[in-house]
Amino acid sequence: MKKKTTAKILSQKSLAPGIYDMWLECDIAKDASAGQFIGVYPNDKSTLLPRPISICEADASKSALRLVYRVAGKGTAEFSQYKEGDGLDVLGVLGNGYDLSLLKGKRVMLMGGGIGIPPMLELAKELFCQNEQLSINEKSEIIIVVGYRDDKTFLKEDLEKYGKVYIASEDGSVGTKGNVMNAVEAEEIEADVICACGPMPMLRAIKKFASEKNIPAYISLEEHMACGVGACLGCVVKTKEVDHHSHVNNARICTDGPVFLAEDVEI
Amino acid sequence: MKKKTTAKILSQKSLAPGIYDMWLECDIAKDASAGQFIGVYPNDKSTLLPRPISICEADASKSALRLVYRVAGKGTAEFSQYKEGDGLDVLGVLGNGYDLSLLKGKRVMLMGGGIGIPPMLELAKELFCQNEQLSINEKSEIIIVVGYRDDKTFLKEDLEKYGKVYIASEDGSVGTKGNVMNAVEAEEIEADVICACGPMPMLRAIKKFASEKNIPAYISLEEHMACGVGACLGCVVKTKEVDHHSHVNNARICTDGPVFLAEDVEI
Amino acid sequence: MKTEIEIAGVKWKNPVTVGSGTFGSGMEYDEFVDLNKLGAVTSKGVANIPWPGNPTPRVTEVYGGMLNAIGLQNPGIDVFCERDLKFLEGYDTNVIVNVCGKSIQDYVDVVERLSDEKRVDMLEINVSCPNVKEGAIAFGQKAEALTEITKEIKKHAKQPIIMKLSPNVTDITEMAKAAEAAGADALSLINTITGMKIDINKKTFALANKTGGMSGPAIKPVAVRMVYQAAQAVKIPIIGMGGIATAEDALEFILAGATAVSVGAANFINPYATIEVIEGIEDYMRRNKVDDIKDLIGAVK
Amino acid sequence: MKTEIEIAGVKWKNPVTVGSGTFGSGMEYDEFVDLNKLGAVTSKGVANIPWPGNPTPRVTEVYGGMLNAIGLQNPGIDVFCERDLKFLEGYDTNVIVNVCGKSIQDYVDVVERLSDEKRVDMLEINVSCPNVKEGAIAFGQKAEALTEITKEIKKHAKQPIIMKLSPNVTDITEMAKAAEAAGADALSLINTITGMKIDINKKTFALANKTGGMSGPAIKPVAVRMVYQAAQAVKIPIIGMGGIATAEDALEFILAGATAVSVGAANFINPYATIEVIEGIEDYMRRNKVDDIKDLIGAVK
Repeated sequence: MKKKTTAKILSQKSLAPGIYDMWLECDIAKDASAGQFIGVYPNDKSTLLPRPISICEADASKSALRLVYRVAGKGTAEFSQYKEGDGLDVLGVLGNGYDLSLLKGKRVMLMGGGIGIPPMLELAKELFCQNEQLSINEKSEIIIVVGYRDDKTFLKEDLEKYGKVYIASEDGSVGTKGNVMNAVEAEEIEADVICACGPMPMLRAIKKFASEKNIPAYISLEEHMACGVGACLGCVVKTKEVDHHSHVNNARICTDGPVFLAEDVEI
Repeated sequence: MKKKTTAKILSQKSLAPGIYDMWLECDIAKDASAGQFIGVYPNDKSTLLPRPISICEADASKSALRLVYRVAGKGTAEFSQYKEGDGLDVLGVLGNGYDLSLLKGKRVMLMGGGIGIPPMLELAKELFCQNEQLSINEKSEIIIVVGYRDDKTFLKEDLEKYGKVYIASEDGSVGTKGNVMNAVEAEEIEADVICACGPMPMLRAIKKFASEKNIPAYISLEEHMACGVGACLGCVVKTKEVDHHSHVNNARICTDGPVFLAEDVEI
Repeated sequence: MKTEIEIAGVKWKNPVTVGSGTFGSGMEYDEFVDLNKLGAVTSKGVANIPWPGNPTPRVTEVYGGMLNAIGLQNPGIDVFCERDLKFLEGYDTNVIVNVCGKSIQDYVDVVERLSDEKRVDMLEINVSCPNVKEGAIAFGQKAEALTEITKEIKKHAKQPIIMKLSPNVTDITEMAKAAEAAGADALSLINTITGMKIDINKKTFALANKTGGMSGPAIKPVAVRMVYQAAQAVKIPIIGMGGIATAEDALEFILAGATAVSVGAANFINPYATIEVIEGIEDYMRRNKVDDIKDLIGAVK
Repeated sequence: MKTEIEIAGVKWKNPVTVGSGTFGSGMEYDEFVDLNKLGAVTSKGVANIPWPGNPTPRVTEVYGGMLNAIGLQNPGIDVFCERDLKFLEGYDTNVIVNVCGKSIQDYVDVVERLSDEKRVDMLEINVSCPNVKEGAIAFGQKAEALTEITKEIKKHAKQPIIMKLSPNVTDITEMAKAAEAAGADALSLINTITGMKIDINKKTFALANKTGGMSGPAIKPVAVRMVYQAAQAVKIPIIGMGGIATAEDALEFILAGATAVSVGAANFINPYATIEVIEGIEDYMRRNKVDDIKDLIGAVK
């Protein structure tokens, strides 16, 4: 069940310039899975709306959530100032994540670009854990392709625990020069299914790539949000088919997504 | 020179329910004297205007100001949460205080009611120190009359260092039952001049008393303020004579006051 | 202690409802609050046919509030009746359906379609959405147009009608009086105030629609003023709204003359806001020994 | 890097002035900021005779801003010329005198009295103060009245006239066009938005005047929208204001179409706000390689 609650910050550190890594203690952690997000409320009374931040890791046993986020405005700048022991109001868990059952026995390519990388960690971990429970031919093969601006390859070591990691960097300082698609091409990576999160141009390229290869791509979308729970209709995406809720080809990213099958949405 | 600056909180404690005692380190302390005030800015971005708070003590040698204030709204509630080491933006020093030269050789009655008591402490201290420099017949006699709600007689011990203290309490638990005027009557206190700060009904009673006794009363007024520096004309008081600034019998409490000769203002 | 109020013959258990468009039809907030506790649920605007709304970005944050330009996206009255009204059947609260349209006939179509729906207790007529270009807002900004549409809807409506007024007018009392004279059973105000935000780095508008309707605590003083002015000008009841986030905010509107209040954008900031407002009003009444909330309506001196 | 702008033939070293009534005539802020650095100092409103203003409380805080109902207290034009203009003589900045009145003749008296004052560079005509009951606001809320007073003042004014518009109107473009057609040299907007606050514990109005003009960051989106709409509607330059506290705020107005901007209530919150806005605009221009600030005016796409 969704709720608004006060989380306690267990730790926070900077992973790269402008990128922060925060662990929160909150009981909603037990409901969290890969691809979902929470709303985080600034305390600054001039900035009232919750900030949607994707879940980088969820640890149900410790009631803990890990958020890795970029400082992009006043809200995230405020969050980055908090320290162990501080409280922070959160709303969650929100949205529908990746459906792991669809990935069984597949060669799964996880693609993350920039601040789209963090949700790929929870997904890689969940796939890895799912594999433990599965027979050999039901296991997923986990291939991870991540794109950075430069050599500040945050979360790389965490990702390597769960699969083979390929890297692209915009300035060419690490891995393939360019973006994740350049890395796929250079490394000749093949996959049966793609799970991706990142900036819109990357998602568009992935949609095109998946369509050409005739494989499914599950992509996580972003949009300005207000309520986060599907009421305000602020964060919609055009859909190919009339969706069950809006009846006007406008799916709600916060509630019907944020993860969509690429071919279902017009981006 | 007035300025806006960030003060460091040296200490804060509660003196009575809802009454807080805060020492601030800030370089404007050296300019502060009895009857003046500073503007204190909340950090809460929904409450933007500085809160006028009177100076309870100023210690130029330590660049320290003491504020004793009552929690009356969101701003003061916020201030009361701060602890040693926290920063707080202040604007000051503001207003004109009590003119000590007018009190030389006089039997001075300092009257404070409720949260009007704190400025009487700095005034008592300054009079006491002025006495040290003066010949016997130029010294002021310091009589202090303070009115509380109940037996939470905050600042009483501090005041006793500088003069004889008479107490009134609304519930009669300490001193004379009633207000400061009841105490003056009960104790048959005589004075040559009055300096007072407190709620409007008390100031009105003092104005009347002083007029009957034909003695001067210097009273410190309060009003809703915006700028604190005399620009916005928010905090005016009707004056008997046309004042030099407004030319319409409206003196600015923040700048022309807050201390006025009672007979000059219509309250 | 009585918190019941009555508007146009409809009894509310308490004076608290929600701003249209901030609460869906209650479904999305059902897991946060018990809808049975609300005085009324006010639905998102519904038109005779499905509306796609505006392109994104549709929402953006501003100091103490937000701008929205959803453009009244809605699934149309048929889906609304089948799905939303059916969902609300199980709840013991009033249902106010917010009706939108681009022409008088659009509104009349919806109002007639709802006339036999037992679950609908009141109709709120949205003539003041600033984000739809086709002219609906004109009904809310010109007294003659407001008179005409109010009269026409009143002819066809089986339920009491609440005219929702725009704050983007020179004189709210003129609009309030026009609606009252044309037969409105109640008024609700204010709708959002038209605003704009510019991204100085991209040199673009923050919203695809350029302008959006402003809501949130920042607009409360304007809303309280207009509710007070309208309450002085008309005799029909007023549902006050605009920046209500707490019971204290709600009480300001009631003292200004509102019979009921709506919690709007505050739902996005605190999904429990409605219930907290209801409980806070009760606390205030208890503390101040107010036996009947009616004694507070318009009680400012 | 050029920050100079020109309005009606008057050159400003930069586009930043102050909102009338928030800065006195500069005297009170002289110890915080170097007045020589401002594009212009805009005085508090001055009438033909001294005005006592409204009773207190005259100011109160609201979410993200404040309400004021000073009621244009001023010492009258004679004292103003002798004291305020004399004070400003020593400064290298433009002087804009804000003129108020209760009748057209009142305004004309002040304008004529100032016609030979060399220290006065421009006149701002306040037809939009919401806190004076005598009708001045009517000039700012009815296009015909605005046309009449603008024409009459233009006949007598030696300096360029800036008409200061009220936001409390249905259509700001109608007012902007009326002022332009009647001969206004420039416009300034927005004046404050009429608001109200109620003390729920005392059940009284927070201001003695009941209503007050709202200013502060909370009103910025409404102001930006109106400046954009006005800039689309007229060719004369616009001085934009309403909630400007930072350079980022000022740049929003400039991109929306303002040639200059005023820092208003922000002076009360941060007495250094004007200088910080000027320096922040320069920083932005440097960072974004903008050689001439004129390239930013109305540049939103």
